[in-house]
Amino acid sequence: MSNEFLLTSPELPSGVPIAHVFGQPVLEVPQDLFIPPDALQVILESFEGPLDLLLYLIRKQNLNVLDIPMAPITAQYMAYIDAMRREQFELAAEYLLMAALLIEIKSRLLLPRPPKDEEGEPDDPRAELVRRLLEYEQMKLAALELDKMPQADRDFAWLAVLIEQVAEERLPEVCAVDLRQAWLAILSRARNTRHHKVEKDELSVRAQMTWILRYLEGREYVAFEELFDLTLGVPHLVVNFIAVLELVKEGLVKVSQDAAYQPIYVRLALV
Amino acid sequence: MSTITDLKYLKIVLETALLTSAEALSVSALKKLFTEDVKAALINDLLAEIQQDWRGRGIELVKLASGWRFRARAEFTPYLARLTPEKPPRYSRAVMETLAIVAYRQPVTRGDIEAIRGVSVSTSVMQTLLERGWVEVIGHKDVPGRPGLYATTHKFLDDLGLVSLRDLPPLADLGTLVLPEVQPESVGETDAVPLDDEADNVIEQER
Amino acid sequence: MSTITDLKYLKIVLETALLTSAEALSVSALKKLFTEDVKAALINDLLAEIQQDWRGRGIELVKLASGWRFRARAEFTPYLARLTPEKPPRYSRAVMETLAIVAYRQPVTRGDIEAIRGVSVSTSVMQTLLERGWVEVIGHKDVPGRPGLYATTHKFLDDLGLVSLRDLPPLADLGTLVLPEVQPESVGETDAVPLDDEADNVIEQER
Repeated sequence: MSNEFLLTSPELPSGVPIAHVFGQPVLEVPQDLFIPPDALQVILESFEGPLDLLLYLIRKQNLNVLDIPMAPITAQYMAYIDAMRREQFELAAEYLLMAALLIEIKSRLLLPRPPKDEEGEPDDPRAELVRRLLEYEQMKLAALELDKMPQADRDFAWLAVLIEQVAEERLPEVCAVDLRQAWLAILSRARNTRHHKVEKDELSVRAQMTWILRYLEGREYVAFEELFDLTLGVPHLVVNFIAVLELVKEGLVKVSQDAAYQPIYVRLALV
Repeated sequence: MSTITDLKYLKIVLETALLTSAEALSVSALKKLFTEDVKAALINDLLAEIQQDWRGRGIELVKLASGWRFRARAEFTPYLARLTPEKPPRYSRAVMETLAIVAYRQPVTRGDIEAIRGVSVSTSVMQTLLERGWVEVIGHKDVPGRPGLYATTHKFLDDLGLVSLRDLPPLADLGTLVLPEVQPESVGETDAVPLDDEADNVIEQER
Repeated sequence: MSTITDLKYLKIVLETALLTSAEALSVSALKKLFTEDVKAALINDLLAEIQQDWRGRGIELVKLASGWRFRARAEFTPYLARLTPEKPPRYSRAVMETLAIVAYRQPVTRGDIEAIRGVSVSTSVMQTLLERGWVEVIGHKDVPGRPGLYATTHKFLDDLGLVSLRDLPPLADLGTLVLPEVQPESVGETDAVPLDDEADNVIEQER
């Protein structure tokens, strides 16, 4: 089972750190507010949303979901939200919405009980929240069960016996989204996923690096200006310039200038 | 050479088709192997025999949602993983919870999923499940905006080795889910959550 | 369960690997199935035995230029042709991952690709992409060994229906979709380079 699932699992064994902050294991989400900012980020990221956070608070204290003590739970929830806002973390709107809902329920509980409905059941303002918490928890557990099931390719292999093609050989077809799927698998295997994040801007730089290398191939020295097509606009010039710098950094091209104000030349580092 | 009336030969043809097929084969697909009319009952008998023949070997013949297919026994995965370390990724909770909701509550709109999870569902999560071929849009809900209705595919069941949605792990009973260890005088209040019946109904509808 | 010293079990592992592999496997590749040192002579003996076992069946174990592979006997291809029209073949995960890295991280050396994938890149994988005309060497890096720099071609863009590399699907928030693979053996050395020993060796040899 993955660490991330363990993070918020109700059966979290004591002694298993939920996070590491400055190298120190954090064994449980602190109840007071002395939460180091870095830990807050980790804590926030480890919850799938306000329902998940609420469930955690309830389960951790072994409270009865059907009879949630609204005052303390609301106070704890608000403490998290306040701390996160104080650290100016981008907080999803859903967290704030939940805060409003909790306060509303709490205040309704303080009011005199409304008259009973037709069936004689008292109208508990918590009922809808309880229903949502339970429904979410049910799906959360179901997701865990699904993840445990053997999956094709991940946990078992299909057969791949060759049939010799009599007709002409068909080449595999690939579409762009297949590349995205391939990248997902690479990410999953890489220990530091952030390292391999590729942004769109970065991609245009990489594409331009390839263009420059192709352009320089077979030419000895190319004037720096020759690499820049002024008609393509400022964004392109910037990307192109960054591409040259990146190529220099990676040792793929050499840039030289004999003296100040002399022409600048670019050539392949390796001819 | 043997003729098709020869049962042993017929069985070899079936086995060969299953060994070489890149997808699960239904009995009606298997019937197409032969120009003669081979009865489904006979094919089923032979499939059972083939399944029996492979007991205790490295591969097994399994029945899936879209038909029969050979696969390597899970026991051998550690060996095979040394040859091909590339595997599909392990999905995050966001992806798996979305998948679970589609699987157990289908057909659902993205709005339904968001209502259950309590957070917005990013496009990339849905895209990942669609691209993996586990989830598909099977229609549109007749409400403003006509949101797509998502359901799981045969491939999802095949890839999890299941014949039908009924084989999914049963949902935790909401009643037992909530009872804290030290329990309760508040049994009367459980009426506030009539959800377990509802969950049963959803599965029933799928049958 | 049997141990690897059990010859019968060893044979089943070999057979299962050959049945599930999408490409021919050389004896040296087959050796990698086992953490123990299994001699090539023994593997060859067992391959001969497996070949013998499959006599008279629908598929046969053959030795091709690149290694051993199971394939359907020619005698049965007329039957197999009657099945649903075959789907276009697919590239192995190794090929797709390599292509994705060249597309998104170009220009890259083979060493770069291996560092990102965390496993070695076999020559046949690069060969497949070069022969397809999707990837080319556009220069060499000025480091010892002068490794080639790979980039994608115009043909790659054309065949995928893209105008420029900027049209590739963005990878921006993929990190939230997957979990790191569980690596039970590597407790306490999480900061180590993501290459396993085997991949290290391959890279070393190539430089």
